[in-house]
Amino acid sequence: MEESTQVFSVDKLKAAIECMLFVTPQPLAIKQIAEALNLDEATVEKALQELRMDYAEGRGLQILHIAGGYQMCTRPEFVDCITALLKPTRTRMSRAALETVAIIAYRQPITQPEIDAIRGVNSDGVVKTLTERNLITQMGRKDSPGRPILYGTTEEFLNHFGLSDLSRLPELTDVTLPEPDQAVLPMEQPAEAPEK
Amino acid sequence: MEESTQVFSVDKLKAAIECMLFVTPQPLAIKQIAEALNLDEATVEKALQELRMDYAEGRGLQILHIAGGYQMCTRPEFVDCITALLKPTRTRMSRAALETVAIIAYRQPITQPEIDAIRGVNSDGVVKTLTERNLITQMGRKDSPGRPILYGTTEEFLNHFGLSDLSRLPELTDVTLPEPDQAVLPMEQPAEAPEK
Amino acid sequence: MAIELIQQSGYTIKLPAFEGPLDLLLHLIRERKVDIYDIPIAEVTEQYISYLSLMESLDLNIAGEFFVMASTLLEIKSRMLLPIPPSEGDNEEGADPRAELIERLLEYERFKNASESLKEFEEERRKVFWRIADDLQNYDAPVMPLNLEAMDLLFALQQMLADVGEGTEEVTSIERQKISLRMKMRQVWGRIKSVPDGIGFRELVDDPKSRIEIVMTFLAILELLRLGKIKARQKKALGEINIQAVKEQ
Repeated sequence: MEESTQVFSVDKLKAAIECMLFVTPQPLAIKQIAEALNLDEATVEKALQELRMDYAEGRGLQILHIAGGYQMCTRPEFVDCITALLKPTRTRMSRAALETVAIIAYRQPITQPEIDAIRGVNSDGVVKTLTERNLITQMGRKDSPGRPILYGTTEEFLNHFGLSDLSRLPELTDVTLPEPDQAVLPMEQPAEAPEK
Repeated sequence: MEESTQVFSVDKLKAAIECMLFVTPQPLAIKQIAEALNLDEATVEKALQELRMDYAEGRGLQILHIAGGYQMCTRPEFVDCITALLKPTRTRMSRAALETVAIIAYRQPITQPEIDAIRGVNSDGVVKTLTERNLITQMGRKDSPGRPILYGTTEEFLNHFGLSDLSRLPELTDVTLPEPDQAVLPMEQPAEAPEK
Repeated sequence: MAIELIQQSGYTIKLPAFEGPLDLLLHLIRERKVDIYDIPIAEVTEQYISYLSLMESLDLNIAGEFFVMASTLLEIKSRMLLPIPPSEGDNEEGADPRAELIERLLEYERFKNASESLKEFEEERRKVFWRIADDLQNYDAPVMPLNLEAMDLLFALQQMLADVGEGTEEVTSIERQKISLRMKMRQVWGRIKSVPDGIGFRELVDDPKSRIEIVMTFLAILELLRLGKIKARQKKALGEINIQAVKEQ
């Protein structure tokens, strides 16, 4: 927008940012807003923070700081209203996807054989689906026989789980999940307590 | 009202409605909101009108009454900000499509031969396109030789033109007097040129 | 919308594109600013036909309806030339031969005007944006008997770890070897099974105080879920997660 070097009043600018956040389904970076409006980032940042304050209380919506940007979303306490409205459309991750993405999040970069070892089942399909859904992505190859692909989580993953960055995941690096090989196949069916 | 007879305060209800309007891309009817919240329509209507008032001024967003429901959208004056950000492509209707859909809107239910007679040309292609775009729909068959299909407009039609219901169509007027200026040849590139 | 033509002479001519014969005819009439109820039929017919031949000479595709109209016009014109038969009462046959055409033109014009209003509405509507639907599509086979999302489990885990706090962390290699996933699963399963109404997630990680314990418990729960031994439910968003043994049939 060239000609738009129109001087925005703060209120007008807030309203413009409100529009932009509203129409953008992904988190929107200050930089993107500033570029579109042809304004400097500091001005945008200031107006955005004011706008966030307006949204801080008594509203159904909020402006979250997510994945390096800002996103307008509903407040968690209204989840039931939304679910009631959308009924069956709201879907959840399958159990397999949930497990797999959790393992990848904590142990990235990780190869599929390593994931399989932890889960005790082949994860081909799930890894493919998660990749298609853009929750995980290939991060190169491991320097080991067969050079298997390494997987890691994406921005979309952060977005989906409402995390501003990976550091917000519980710190697991030092805790160590069971090493793939020693994690053993967890209870092959009858061996253990949960008899069938 | 079963268990969700949670007593909503008006503010809470407004916030809930705000959420629901936000997540629904189509216009949302009072009835749908009332059912999801398990409240009576009058209560919802009242809260919704209050919410609309909150959105009436100084905001980037507004709540429009469209196609029998309510829809949260941006204000027209910020179209440039959004265009700068998203570079959206939105198609305009061709003149043939506009003419045909206008005839259908005012004369529904109407058959294609009747449309053809008014337009003076065959409307096969246009009727097909309008149907595909879900702007018109079949409304049964006429009880006349050949039992031709009757067409009428859809909710999407109202939505496309921003009408709350069919009664908002402009009145059909007869122009019998020669109109001095309007009659000029649109030879010099008229406004509609960019369509193509 | 206009048809652009480049003639041999190098001139560019823009012809308005007409939606049909009525559109063209209406244009010719309105352009002349004559009374539509008293169309100078001979003149208009002549213009109409010369417009058609222009289009023809330019090899434009002309819909058949344009020619039908031409013959209608010619017919009206010839009927106008006939002497008006002595009126026998109110004989409809004696009516103006142009009457029907005028009716059609007026009817067409009404809708043409309406379509212009609609065009304005469309323009206004185009300036306004609403949200596209959130992507709520399924992730994968919908076999999950689970009432909650990964997010909820992860949040729960996060919460738990936060409660433990950084300071009390006593991660050592010794600690690491003490707990295996297998052991944890057995332990968790035992506790869950003992409470028919189910047990809260937090309760399950009640006593262990190290991060690794919590993480192992979490993984054990995931594993038991995977095996279909237990199910997890949540009464409200971000509420306590209740874990229950799946009843064996």
